[in-house]
Amino acid sequence: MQQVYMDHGATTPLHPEVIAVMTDVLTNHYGNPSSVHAWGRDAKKRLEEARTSVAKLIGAQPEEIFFTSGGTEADNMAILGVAKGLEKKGKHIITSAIEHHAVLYPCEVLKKAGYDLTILPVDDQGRVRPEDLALALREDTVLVSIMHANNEIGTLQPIAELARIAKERGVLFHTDAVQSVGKIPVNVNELGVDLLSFSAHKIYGPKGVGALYIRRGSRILPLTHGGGQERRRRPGTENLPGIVAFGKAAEIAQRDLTAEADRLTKLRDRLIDGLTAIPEVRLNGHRTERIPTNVNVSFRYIEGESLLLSLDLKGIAASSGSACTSGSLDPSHVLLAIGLSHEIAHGSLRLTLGRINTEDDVDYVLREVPVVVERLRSMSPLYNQK
Amino acid sequence: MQQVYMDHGATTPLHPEVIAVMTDVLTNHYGNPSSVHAWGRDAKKRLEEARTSVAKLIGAQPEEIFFTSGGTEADNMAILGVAKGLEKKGKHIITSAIEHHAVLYPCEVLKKAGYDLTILPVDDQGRVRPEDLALALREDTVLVSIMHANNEIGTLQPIAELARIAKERGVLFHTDAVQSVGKIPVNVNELGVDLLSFSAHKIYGPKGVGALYIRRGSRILPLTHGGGQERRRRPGTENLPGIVAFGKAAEIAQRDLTAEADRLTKLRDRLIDGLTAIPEVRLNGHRTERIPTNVNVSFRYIEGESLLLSLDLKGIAASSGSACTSGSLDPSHVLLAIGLSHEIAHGSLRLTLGRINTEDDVDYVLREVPVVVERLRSMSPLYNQK
Amino acid sequence: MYTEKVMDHFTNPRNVGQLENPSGVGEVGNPTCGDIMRIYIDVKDNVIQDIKFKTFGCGAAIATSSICTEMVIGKTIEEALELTNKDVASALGGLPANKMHCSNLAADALHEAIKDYKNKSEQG
Amino acid sequence: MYTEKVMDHFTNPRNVGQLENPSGVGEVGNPTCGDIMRIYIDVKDNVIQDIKFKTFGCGAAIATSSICTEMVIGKTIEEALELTNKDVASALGGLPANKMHCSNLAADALHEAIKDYKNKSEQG
Ligand SMILES: Cc1ncc(COP(=O)(O)O)c(C=O)c1O
Ligand SMILES: Cc1ncc(COP(=O)(O)O)c(C=O)c1O
Repeated sequence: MQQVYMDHGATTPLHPEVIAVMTDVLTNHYGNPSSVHAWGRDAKKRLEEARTSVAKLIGAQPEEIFFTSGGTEADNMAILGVAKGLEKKGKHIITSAIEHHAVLYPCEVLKKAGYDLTILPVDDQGRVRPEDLALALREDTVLVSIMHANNEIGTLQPIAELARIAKERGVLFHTDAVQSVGKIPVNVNELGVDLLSFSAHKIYGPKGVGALYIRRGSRILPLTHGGGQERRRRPGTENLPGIVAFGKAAEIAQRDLTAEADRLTKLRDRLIDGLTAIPEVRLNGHRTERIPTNVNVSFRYIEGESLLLSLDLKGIAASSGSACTSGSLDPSHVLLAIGLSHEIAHGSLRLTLGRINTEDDVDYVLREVPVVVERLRSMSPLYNQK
Repeated sequence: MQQVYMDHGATTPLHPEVIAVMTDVLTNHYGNPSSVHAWGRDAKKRLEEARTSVAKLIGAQPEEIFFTSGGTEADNMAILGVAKGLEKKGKHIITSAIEHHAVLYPCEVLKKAGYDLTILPVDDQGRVRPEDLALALREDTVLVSIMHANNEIGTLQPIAELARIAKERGVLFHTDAVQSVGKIPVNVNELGVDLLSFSAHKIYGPKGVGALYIRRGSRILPLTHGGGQERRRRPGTENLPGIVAFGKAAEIAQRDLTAEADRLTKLRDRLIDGLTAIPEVRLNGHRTERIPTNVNVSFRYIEGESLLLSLDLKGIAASSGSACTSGSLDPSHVLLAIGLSHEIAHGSLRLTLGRINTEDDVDYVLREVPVVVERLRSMSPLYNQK
Repeated sequence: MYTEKVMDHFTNPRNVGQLENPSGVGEVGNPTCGDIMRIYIDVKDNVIQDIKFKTFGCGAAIATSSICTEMVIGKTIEEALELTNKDVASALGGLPANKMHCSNLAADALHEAIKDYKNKSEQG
Repeated sequence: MYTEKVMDHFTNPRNVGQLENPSGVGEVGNPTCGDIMRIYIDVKDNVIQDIKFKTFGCGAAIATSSICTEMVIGKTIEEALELTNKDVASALGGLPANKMHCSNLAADALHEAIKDYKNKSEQG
């Protein structure tokens, strides 16, 4: 049976060049970068080379890159770290309704601890309105955190514009760019952001490593305390194999970005066109202001998990915003935020493309999805039309 | 030139079987354990198998193991997490003077936030006196954190006895077992601890993964917030290759423990005997209550970094508690805590053995160290005797 | 995640569909929570002669509906009323913990259908 | 970490030792902070004819002592007084930032030795 992995938004297969580099480090370069001896110096050199590659991918300086264990830690570090660092300045934070839980939940934890939290709504395509941000900013606002590309619906935010509004008011701006880095050009200076999170395993690097970009001079306190690694901002023996692999993945992402973005945009648009030809389906997210890899549609009358299971039986890997797959009782907060009813949100399907996907994969998916949808609808008590 | 890596206390080379398993996961098992589809289920299965292996190594139940990014995060999670979780019960914490910074610094951060902190002294061999702990416990004590084996001098603490004293008073007990797990038998029930930290890269596993054991029912809040992974106690896409490799390393550690401990204890004792035959040297730490892999001596009149550099030039990797290698202006707080003067502490040398070390390595070190010591002493203005 | 038995019933659900003139119809759940089960029964001589279901929901919802219909076809009303959601889950070799509550409602739907049948027969 | 030049001076330090009847001796640092440098000079006709050092300290401390002695041997007292710690570090191709303060004291030790020589000659 054909195997089609279209869940690159969840995680990506490692690039073969990344596996090669990582295996070499695992086997031959086991020193601790903090050690004085040859093994340690070798490790330190590789660590700093990787930092340079990772910095380049987002147009940053190497000393503005702080390696973490992933996107979640980077998001938490940005939000909780800035809040703690600027405690004396104020206790108001602004975010959006469609952030990843790695942003929303630390914000809610701060709220419980006495902070004021403004959650900006989004329009029906998932975009924050800049005027809403302008109105929400206050004297005591210490941080704005708005994601670059949404993980579920792929919508891109007008980050440069939003960050400019925050900057005019002297407020730090963080963006969760876990889903945009490596897929579209991301440059911290063009975006004008002060903090930016990203994660290796979304760009064909390994799981367990990410980074937080911190613009020089931004005040932020660490989440954890210990050794002097990462200039005291993130202690613990560095995950050298992971970091070096991240560096390699960053180099490859930069090298292949334009060609891949073009190729994947075409595949994405074929998928969107093919799927929206099915009756009673809607495309979620913005039609054009969206990362090249994301397709998200809702099929009326059916539920997402059974859709995923059915596709899985055909060798197709996808995801859904259905409650059954979200681990909570409610369907995706993102789909609800763009105005979907619970019922429709349950019937959502996310297909996320990547470098291993081909035209043939798209053909296969466009052949199988309608069959599965039809079968599930025929079992659905809501589908009375027939 | 002979290459002798004797810095296993800093980090260990991966076991070849661990590399094989990890490379397989990196290459073939890239699913996200949270995904519903076949790739995800495959990942989830491997994740839980690894959890079982890791749990077994310390006699725990799989559901008591929470994977982290390393020892530092596990220590921080234990200390900051319990402090937050038991805030209402009290604000007094007890630790020892020779903890790793990954324990000491979070304790100091709590102190700054208004907690009371008792730092128990140690005797001249580096042991905490149980009666000191008994006296220090108060009504409002919420946590005792005392390490199992010290990373610099290898001294083992009487954890079972200390934990019993805390338990009698209803106080949670955490131990940093980063340096003991895999080297001596460690069983959470025999030790009677409620929380225990350990780290893969110290037991021939990869850097960037560790675990915190949390006894069922212990109240602890997470440090970071996001997805539902690790039963909400530690969010973020799991570092599957690292975790599976940790599982393999744990299996191997358990399998080889007794034989390796015997073999390394002999090598250790030969090293200790050989090095303490040099004039004006002292052994740091306990002579017998010490992990099989640790040798720590201080040579009068010379400084640690130049000792390390000289050994490095001979192909020998070691470490020192000298200020020049500690990243701070003071020499090791551990050596000072066992009563060494600054001057003597600067001249310390730590050799930490591991599975790749042989009798031949020991011969080589015992041949080269006296030469290097003699040469540096001949350059030292403090060495006036001659 | 799911047992083989669950996947079997999900892939080849028994008794999907609806009955033209059912003796009783029962429905539980609602689209907000993501699960709706509707069960149609045909009762003659106090015995469930035929049964069909339609389900909107996850794999567990579909599989429990399917096996539930299989378990009660040919049974008396009294026997069918003894069937619990737990029995249904056990017959499938168990369900993931988070599915036990929200998606394991087939027996409830069956009981609703029997209630409907009883109401109708009393009226009739 | 260290430049090749540092490692060269660390491995083959020039002018290690002491002078039997030095014209002046200078010492800086203390064992608590982990660095002590002692420099012996032999001055004739206002020129440093011979120079030796003994150093307790890290690689940078030993290398700076070594190159410093090399830089001033044969120089006049005035020339030697112009030498700064920074010059010494530069001559080594630089030092790691954290070594610039605590371990880069050779010029200071030299100046102390010259002061000692001047004191002695005034008294003599
Ligand atoms: C937008 C976004 N932010 C944060 C994360 C968390 O990243 P990680 O799972 O690497 O911690 C993800 C991925 O799951 C994501 O898509
Ligand atoms: C006793 C002890 N605790 C904690 C740590 C920190 O572990 P890691 O570097 O894996 O975060 C170490 C190792 O450096 C250690 O030796």
